[in-house]
Amino acid sequence: MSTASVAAAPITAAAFKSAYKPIWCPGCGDYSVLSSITKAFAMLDLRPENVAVVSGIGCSSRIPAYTTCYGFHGVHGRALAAGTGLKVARPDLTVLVAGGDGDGYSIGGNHFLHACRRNVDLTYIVMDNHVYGMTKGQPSPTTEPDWESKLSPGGTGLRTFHPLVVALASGANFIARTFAGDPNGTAQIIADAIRTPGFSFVEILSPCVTLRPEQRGWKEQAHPASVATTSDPAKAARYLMTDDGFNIGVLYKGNRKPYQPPMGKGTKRVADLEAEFSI
Amino acid sequence: MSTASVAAAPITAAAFKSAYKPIWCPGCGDYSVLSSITKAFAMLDLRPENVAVVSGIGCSSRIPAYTTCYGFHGVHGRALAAGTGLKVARPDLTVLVAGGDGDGYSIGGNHFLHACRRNVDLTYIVMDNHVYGMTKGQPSPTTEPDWESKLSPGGTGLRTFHPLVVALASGANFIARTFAGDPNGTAQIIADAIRTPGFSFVEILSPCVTLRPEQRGWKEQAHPASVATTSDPAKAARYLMTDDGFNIGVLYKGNRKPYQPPMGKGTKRVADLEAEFSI
Amino acid sequence: MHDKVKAQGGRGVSIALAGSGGAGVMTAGNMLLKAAAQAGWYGLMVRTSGPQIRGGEAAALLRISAEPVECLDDRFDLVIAIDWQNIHRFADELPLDAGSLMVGDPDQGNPPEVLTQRGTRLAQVPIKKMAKAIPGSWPNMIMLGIAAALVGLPLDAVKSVVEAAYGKKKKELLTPNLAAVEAGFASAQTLPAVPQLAAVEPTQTPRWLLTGNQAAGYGALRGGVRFVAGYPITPATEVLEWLSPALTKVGGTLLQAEDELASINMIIGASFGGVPSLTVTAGPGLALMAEALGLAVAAEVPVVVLDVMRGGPSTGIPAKSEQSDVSIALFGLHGDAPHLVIAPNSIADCLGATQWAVHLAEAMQSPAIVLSDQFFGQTQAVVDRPADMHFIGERAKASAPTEAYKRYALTESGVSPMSIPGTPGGAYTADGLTHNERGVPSSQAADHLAQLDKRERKLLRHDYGDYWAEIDGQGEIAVITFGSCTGPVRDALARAAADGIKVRLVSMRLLAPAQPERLSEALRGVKKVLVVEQNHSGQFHRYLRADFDLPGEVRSLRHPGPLPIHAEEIYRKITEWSLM
Amino acid sequence: MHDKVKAQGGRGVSIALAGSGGAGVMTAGNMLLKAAAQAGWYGLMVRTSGPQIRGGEAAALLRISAEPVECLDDRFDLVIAIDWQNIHRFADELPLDAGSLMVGDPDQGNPPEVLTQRGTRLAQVPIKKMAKAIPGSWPNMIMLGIAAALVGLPLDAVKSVVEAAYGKKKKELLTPNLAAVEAGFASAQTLPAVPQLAAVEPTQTPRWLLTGNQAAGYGALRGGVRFVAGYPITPATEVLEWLSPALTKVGGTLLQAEDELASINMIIGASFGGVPSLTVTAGPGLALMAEALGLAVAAEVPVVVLDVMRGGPSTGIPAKSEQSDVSIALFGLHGDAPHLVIAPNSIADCLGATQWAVHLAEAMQSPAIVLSDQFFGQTQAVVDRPADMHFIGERAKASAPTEAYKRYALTESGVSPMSIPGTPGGAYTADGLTHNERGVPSSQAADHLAQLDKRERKLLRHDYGDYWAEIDGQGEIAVITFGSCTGPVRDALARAAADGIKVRLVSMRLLAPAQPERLSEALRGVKKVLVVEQNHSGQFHRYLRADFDLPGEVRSLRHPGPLPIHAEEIYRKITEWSLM
Ligand SMILES: Cc1ncc(C[n+]2csc(CCOP(=O)(O)OP(=O)(O)O)c2C)c(N)n1
Ligand SMILES: Cc1ncc(C[n+]2csc(CCOP(=O)(O)OP(=O)(O)O)c2C)c(N)n1
Ligand code: SF4
Ligand code: SF4
Ligand SMILES: [Mg+2]
Ligand SMILES: [Mg+2]
Repeated sequence: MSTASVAAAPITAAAFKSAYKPIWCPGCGDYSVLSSITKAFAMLDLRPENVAVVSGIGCSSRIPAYTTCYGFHGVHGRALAAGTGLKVARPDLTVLVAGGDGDGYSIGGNHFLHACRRNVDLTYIVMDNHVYGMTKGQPSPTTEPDWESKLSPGGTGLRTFHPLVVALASGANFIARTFAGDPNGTAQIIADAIRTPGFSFVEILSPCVTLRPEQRGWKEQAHPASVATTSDPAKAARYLMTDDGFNIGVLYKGNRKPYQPPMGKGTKRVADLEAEFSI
Repeated sequence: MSTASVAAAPITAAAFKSAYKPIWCPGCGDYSVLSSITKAFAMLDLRPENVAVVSGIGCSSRIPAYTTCYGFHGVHGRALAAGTGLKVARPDLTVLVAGGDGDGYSIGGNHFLHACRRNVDLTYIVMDNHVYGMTKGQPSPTTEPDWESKLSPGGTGLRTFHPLVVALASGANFIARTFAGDPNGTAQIIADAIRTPGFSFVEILSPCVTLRPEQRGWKEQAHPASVATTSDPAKAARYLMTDDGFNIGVLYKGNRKPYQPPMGKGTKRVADLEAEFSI
Repeated sequence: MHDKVKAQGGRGVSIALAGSGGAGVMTAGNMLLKAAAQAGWYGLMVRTSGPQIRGGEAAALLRISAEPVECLDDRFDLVIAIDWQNIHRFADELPLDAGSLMVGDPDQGNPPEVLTQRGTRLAQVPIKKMAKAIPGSWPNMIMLGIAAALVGLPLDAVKSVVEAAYGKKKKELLTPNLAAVEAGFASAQTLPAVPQLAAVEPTQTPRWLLTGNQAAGYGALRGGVRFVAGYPITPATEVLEWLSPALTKVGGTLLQAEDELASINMIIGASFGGVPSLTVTAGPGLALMAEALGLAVAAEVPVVVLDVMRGGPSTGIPAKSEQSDVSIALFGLHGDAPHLVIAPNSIADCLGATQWAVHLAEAMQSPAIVLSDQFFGQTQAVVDRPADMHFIGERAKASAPTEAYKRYALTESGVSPMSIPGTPGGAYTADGLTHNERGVPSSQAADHLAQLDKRERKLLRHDYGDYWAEIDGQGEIAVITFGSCTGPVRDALARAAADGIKVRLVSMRLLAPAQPERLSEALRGVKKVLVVEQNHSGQFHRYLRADFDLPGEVRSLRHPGPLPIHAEEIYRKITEWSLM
Repeated sequence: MHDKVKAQGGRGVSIALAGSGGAGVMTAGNMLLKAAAQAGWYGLMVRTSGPQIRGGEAAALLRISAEPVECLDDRFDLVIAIDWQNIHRFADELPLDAGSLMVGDPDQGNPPEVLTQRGTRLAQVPIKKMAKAIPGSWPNMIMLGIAAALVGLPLDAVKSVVEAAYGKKKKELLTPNLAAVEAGFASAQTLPAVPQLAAVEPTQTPRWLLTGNQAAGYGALRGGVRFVAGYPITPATEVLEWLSPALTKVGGTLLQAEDELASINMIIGASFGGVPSLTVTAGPGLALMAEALGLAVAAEVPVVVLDVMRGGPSTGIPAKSEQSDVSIALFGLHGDAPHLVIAPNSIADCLGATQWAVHLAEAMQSPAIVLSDQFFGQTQAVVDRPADMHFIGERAKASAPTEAYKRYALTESGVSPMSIPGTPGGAYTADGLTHNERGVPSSQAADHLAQLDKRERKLLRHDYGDYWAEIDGQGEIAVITFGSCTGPVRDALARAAADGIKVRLVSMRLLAPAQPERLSEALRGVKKVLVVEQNHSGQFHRYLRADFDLPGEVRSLRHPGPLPIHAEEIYRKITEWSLM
C-alpha cells in the first residue's frame, strides 16, 4: 500500500462519490460495490487526489467516473496493464483497478495472470456477474455451462473459470471473495486488500439484475468461508479447488515482496550517459 | 484423440521427419523434442497427412516444417487459438500445438488459460527453456528471478510462472512434464497425451544450450515424479504447488468430456433459413 | 383528421415514436413497420436510446414508403411521445420543421424547447389516460393506433400484427391491446394531418424484413461459411447471435472466443483446415485483428472479417454509426499486405456483399474485410428478397499433390492451388515468414519480391465484373460514395433529378484492390466530383486521391457520426455546385 | 601492394568481412570500424547473417570514409572471407564488380560462382594457416590486419583497438592476436590494390560510435522519457536492452511486459500519471498496439511508440530492413484518430527524431509513432556528436485546477491543460468514450465533433519549424523520401551534382500531420518529382498523393527489402529523367 496522505480532518465515504449519475440499471450490484469502495477509501483516510481508479470496458468498468478520484477508463481488458504502468511510474499513488468478469477473465486473462505474478502493489476488484452486461447478455468465463443465451443456445457446455484458483496459481498475494449484497463486509475486505502490500485480488459477486435476474438469489447462497485466511499456498490451493463459488472472506494472504523497480532513484544526469558512445 | 487412419504398413518415426535442416543450434533440446514427437506419431500409427502441427513464433515454434505433417507457423502467441479453430472445424485431424515458454506463457497466456478451460481435443507441447531463444536471451515467465540478462540486469526479481499449476487451475485434462534429454520417455508421454481425449498439456524441459548453457545440468536435476498420476484436482493442486519444477511424468489426468460443437451435422439447407425473414 | 395530403413520391412518411425506456416504443415501432410491410409498403426502422443500460429514453425512428427506402429521411413528419423525458437528448436525431406534427400526452408536460422552437405543430392526446381506461392495455398500443391512423395505414393491418404477437402465447393481453390500438386509431381522426402514405397493391414478389446484421450473417452462409469465431461487441454482436443457431442448422459451428486475437487466429486455423470461415467485430476488435490479418495475407489463408463500424476512435460511440474505419480497413496492416475490402451499400446488400466477400476471399486465398456499419447492422428494413448471386466460396485446391508440391507456386493468376490437411502428399507448412514457392522460409530478396508480386497479382488480375460498384445516371457531376451514405445520396440525386439536374452516382462496393481504370471509365466526361462519406477526416476521399486519378474538380462532403449525412445536405451541395 | 588509388570523394571504401558464424567476422569488423573512427574517419558497419540462431554464416559490411556516410555503398571494393561456407546466400548483399577484390583462403576452396562471375579479382591468403602459426591467435585477426593494410588504415590504430579489447581482462590473448594483426597487415603488401582511404586529420570535435537503436534510446532519455515498457522483438530489442540499465541510472524504470498489448497500455497508464513514456517494437507489435493507440488519441495521453521496421507482412524477414510500416503508422487506427508520425533520416537522427517525438507528444498530448528501421537500428556508425536540440518533453499542466476543471476544454490551440494525479481539485476520468469538455461520456453529435475538431486542431496549429524535413539543393527535379532511403538519395544527388545535374532533396521527418503548404513551398518551381522508398506497394507515394498536391510529373522509385535502394538506381533514374 502506498502512503495515504495523512490529513487533519477525517474524510467521509461521500467525499469519494462523484455527482455523475451511473448508467447502471436500478438494482445493479455495482451500486453497492461503488459504496464499498468509497467506504474503504474513507476507512483508510485516503485523499481522492491521491487515488487512481483504473478500469476497462463494461458496465462495471464505468466505475471510475463515479468516484471523485482520478479515473482512467481504458480499453476492454487492459485495465491491469494500465494500472501496472501507472503504479510503477507513480508509486506514491493508491491504484485501484476495477472491472467485470468479461473484461478481467476473458479478454484480460493474460494481464490477470501476469499481474498476479508481478505482484505490483495494486488492488484489483472484479465485479463478477457471470455475464457480459454491457453487450447485453453473452456468457463470460464464469458463466455456468448451462446458462442459455442467444449466442449459446443450450448453454456453453464449458467448465467455468475459477478466478481465485487461477489467481493463487499465478501468484496473487491477497485473494478474497465478497458479495455486493454486503457492502460493509466488502468495504472491510477492500480496505484490507489496499492495505496489504503487493497484488491484492478481490472477486466481488455483483448481481446483474437485468440479464441474470436469478442472481438476486445470491444473497441466500453467499456464506462466510468455513476456514480462516491462510498463508500456505498448497493449503489454499486444495481449499479453493473445491470451493463452491460462494465462500466469502479473505481466503489467502501471502508475504511476497511487492515488485517495485527503483523509480526516481537515479543518480546520474542524462548527459553522463554520453560517455559510452564517445570514441 | 481423433481416429488415426489405420493403415496396413506400420509407419516409422522417420516418415514424420522432413528433409529441412533445422535452424536450431547444435545441441538444442528441441532436436530431441522433434524426435519424440515423430516417435509418438509412429507409435500411434498416424499418417502425416492426418496430422497438423501448429505453432507460434520462436526457435521451438519452427518445429512444424521439420515434420512431414501439415504445418501451421502462425503469429507469436496465438498457436492455441489457431489450433483450436482448426480442430473444431476439422475434428477428424490430429492437432498438435507446439511452441516455447515465451510464446505460450507470456504473450499467449490468455489462450493457454482458455484452451485449458475449453478442453478441445488438442495436445499442447511447450518446449520450455526458461528464456526467449529466438530474440537472443530475454527472461520469459519461467525464467528464474535471479537470471541476469541485458534487459534485466540483476535479474527480474519476479516469481516464476508455474505452468502446470495454472493448467490445472484452468481445467486442463491431462498435465505432464517431460525432459528433452529423455526422448523415449517423452515420446511415450506425448503419445499418451494425444491418446487422451480433451486438452492435454505437456511441458517439456528443453535446454537452450546457447543462451542458457547451464541448462545442460538439467539432466542431473530431472527425476521421476514421486507420486502416481492422479485424477483428483485438489490433490494435484497441493502437489503441484510445491513442485520443484523437475518432476517428470504424467501428473494429472482427468475425465472431462472434450468440447466439440457439432460440426457437419446440420440437417437444413441454407435456403431453409430464409423463412424467418419472410414477411 | 384535416385535409389528407399524400406523401411526396418515394420519400414516404417519417415517424418517430419516443418515450422512456420500457414504455414500449420499440415494440410499437416494430409492429408499425411489420404492418406496413404486410400491407405492401417498404420501410425501415432505426432504434436509438440513451446511455443507460436499461430504462433511460428511447425512440423508434421509422420511414415507410411505397417505394424502397434505404435511409431515414432528413426530417420527420410525425413524432409521437408517450412522455418527453430526456427526449431533448435525441433532438439532433429528430429534425422537425413547421410541417411536422408532434403528438404528446398533455399529462406528461410539454415537449422540450429544442423541439418546439422549430415551429412544429403540437397536438395533444391523453395517451396514458386512454390506456388506463382499458385495463390490461399499454400506452404504446395507443401510440401505435395513432401513428397508423395519421399516416394512413389500415387498421386491419396493424391489428393483424398485434394478433400475431399476442394471439398465440399471451392471449389475455390480446383483447385489451387490440382495443387500445383501436382507441388510438380513433383518437387520431381529430388530429392535424400529416402526409399520408401513397397507396400500394399487395405485392406478389417476396419481401423480407431483416436487419443488415442478419443479412450479413445469412450472406456468409450463402457464401459457404461454416466456421465462425467471434467476441461480442456492439453493434456487431447480433451477427454472432444470429449465426450461432443458424450455423448449427446447416452443419457449421460457432465458437465464442476469449478475445478478438483468438477469434481471428481461430478462423485462420479453421480456414487452413479447408473450411470457409468468418469473424465479426467493430473498430476496437478490428484493430486487435490487424496482426493476424497480416498472417492471413502472407500465408494466403482466406478469411472474412465483418466490421460493423461505429463511432470512433477508441471506444467512441459504440451504439451509433460512423464510416470511420475506412483507413484501418484499407491500410491498417503492417508490411505490404494487399487484401480485399468490400462495402455493402444497403441493408439488403449486407447479404450480397458479405456473400461476395466470402466468394472473393476463397477464390483469391486472401483475407477480406467487409465494412458494414451500425446503421446497416441494427436497422430493420423491408426489402425485396435478395436474389442469390451464386457467389459461392470455392478455393483452388491441390487435389492430387505430388512430392514436388509448391504451396506458393508462382502461377500466372497469382493463385496457387491449396492443399487441404488430410490430402496425402500435399503436406506443407503455412508460414507468415517470407518464404519461397514451397513455403520454406527465405530471406532472399528474390523470393520476397516474387511472393509480394504474386500476392498483389492475384488480387489485381481477378475479374470483379460489374459488381465492383453501383453506377447510375449521367451528367457532368458525379457523386462517389460507399456504404450507408449511398441511401441519402440516392435520395439527393432523385431530388436533383426532379429539378432537372443530372448527376452520376458511383457507390463503390469493392474498395480494395482499387479499380482505377473502372472508375475512370465510370467517370468519363465528368467535370465535378463530390465525395460523400460519414467521418471526420475524409478517409474515403484521401483513399480516392491516393489510389485513383479523379477527373475535374473534387470536393468532399463529410461529417462524423452519429448523425447521418442527410440527403438535403447532399442535394444542396449539388444544386449549388451545378449552378456555378 | 600494387598502385595505390585513393577512394573517390565521399564514397570512401567498402569492405565485407565474411565467414562461418563463430569465426569472428563481426568482432573483426567492429575493430576495423573503431580503429578507423579513432583515427579520424567516419564509417558504418552492417551485420548480416543466415537463418541459424547460432553459427551459420555471417558477414560484416563496412563503409569507411573521410566524410560522413549514411548508408552502404552500391558496391564493395573488398571482400575478405575466412571461408566461403554458404556465402552465396549473401550474394545479393555483396555487389561486386571487376574493380572489386576478393581475398580468400586457398585452403577453404573457391568462392561461389555467383561471386566470381562478376569478373571480380581474386587473391589468396592462407588465413587459417597463418593463424595456426601463431599459437593462441585467431584467423579473424589476420583478416583484420589484411583489411587495414589494403584500405590504408594505420597499423597502430588497429593495434590500439585490439589492445583496448584484450589488454585489460584477457591479457594472454593480447600478444598472439597483435601478432596476427601484424602478420595479416604484412601479408597484404603483396596483394592487388583496392582504393585507399583519403587522409584525415585527427578530429577536434567529438564523435560517437553507436547504432540507431542506441541513439533512439538516448534520444528518448534526452526528451524526458522516464518510463518504458516493452516486449522483445527483432530488430528493436536492443533499444530496450540499452534503456533498461540507462533508465535506472537517470531515475526512470523499464518493465518487460507480457505482450505488446500490455506494453502500450502500461505506458498509457504511466503517462496518465504524468511520466513521459515510451515503448519500442516492430511491425507485428505495432499492429497489436493499434487499439490502445486509439485510446491515447481519444483520452489525449501522450506516448511514444518507436517502430523499428523490418521486412513484412506478418513475421516477414525479421532481421532485415524495409520501410513497409508507413501505412499502418499513418492510417492504422480505427475511427478518426489523428496522431504524430516521425521518421529519423539517419542513424544519428534516430536520436534527434526520437527526442523530438517525445517533445511533440508531450506538447500536444498525443501519441507519436517513430518510424526507424532495421538498417538504422542495428547499424553501427561513426557520427559527429549530435547537438542537444533541447526538445524537452513538457506538457501543459493544470497546476491549480478548480471544481470547474475541464480536462478536455475546447481551447484555441486545441491543447487542454492536463491535471496530473496527485493534484488536488483536478480529478477527472480519462476516457476513450466520446466525451464532453469535462470528460463525461457523451454521444451527442456536437460533443463528438467538437472533440474531433480539437484533436485535429492541436496537431495542425502546432509550429513544427524547419525540423519537419531536411531540404537541400535546387533545381527542377526533386526527390522526396524519408528514413533510411535518405542516405542513398544523398549519395545519388552528390553523383548527379558531380555531373552538373541539380536536384532538390526533401527528406520528410514529420509524416503526420501532413504539411502540404510547407511541401508546396519546398517544391516551388519543381517540374519532376521522384518518390523514393523501400517497400513494395509505394506506401509513402500513396500517402503523398492522398495528403499533398505534388507539382508536375511524379514517379515512384521503390522496391521492397531486404536489399537497400542503392544510390546507383536513384542516380540512374534521375539522370535518365533529367535528359528527357
Ligand atoms: C476490444 C473490444 N472488444 C469487445 C468490446 C465489447 N465489450 C464491451 S463491454 C464487454 C464485456 C463486458 O462484460 P464484463 O466485463 O463482464 O462487464 P459487465 O458489463 O458485465 O459489468 C464487451 C465484450 C469492446 N468494447 N472492446
Ligand atoms: C507480436 C510479436 N512480438 C514479439 C515477437 C518477437 N519474438 C519472436 S520469438 C519470441 C520469443 C521466443 O521465445 P519462446 O517462445 O520461449 O521460444 P524459444 O525461442 O525460446 O524457443 C519473441 C518475443 C514477435 N515475433 N511477434
Ligand atoms: S446490465 Fe446488469 S451489470 Fe449492466 S448495469 Fe444493468 S444490472 Fe448492472
Ligand atoms: S538459441 Fe537456444 S532455443 Fe534457440 S535454437 Fe539455439 S539452443 Fe535452441
Ligand atoms: Mg460481467
Ligand atoms: Mg523459450
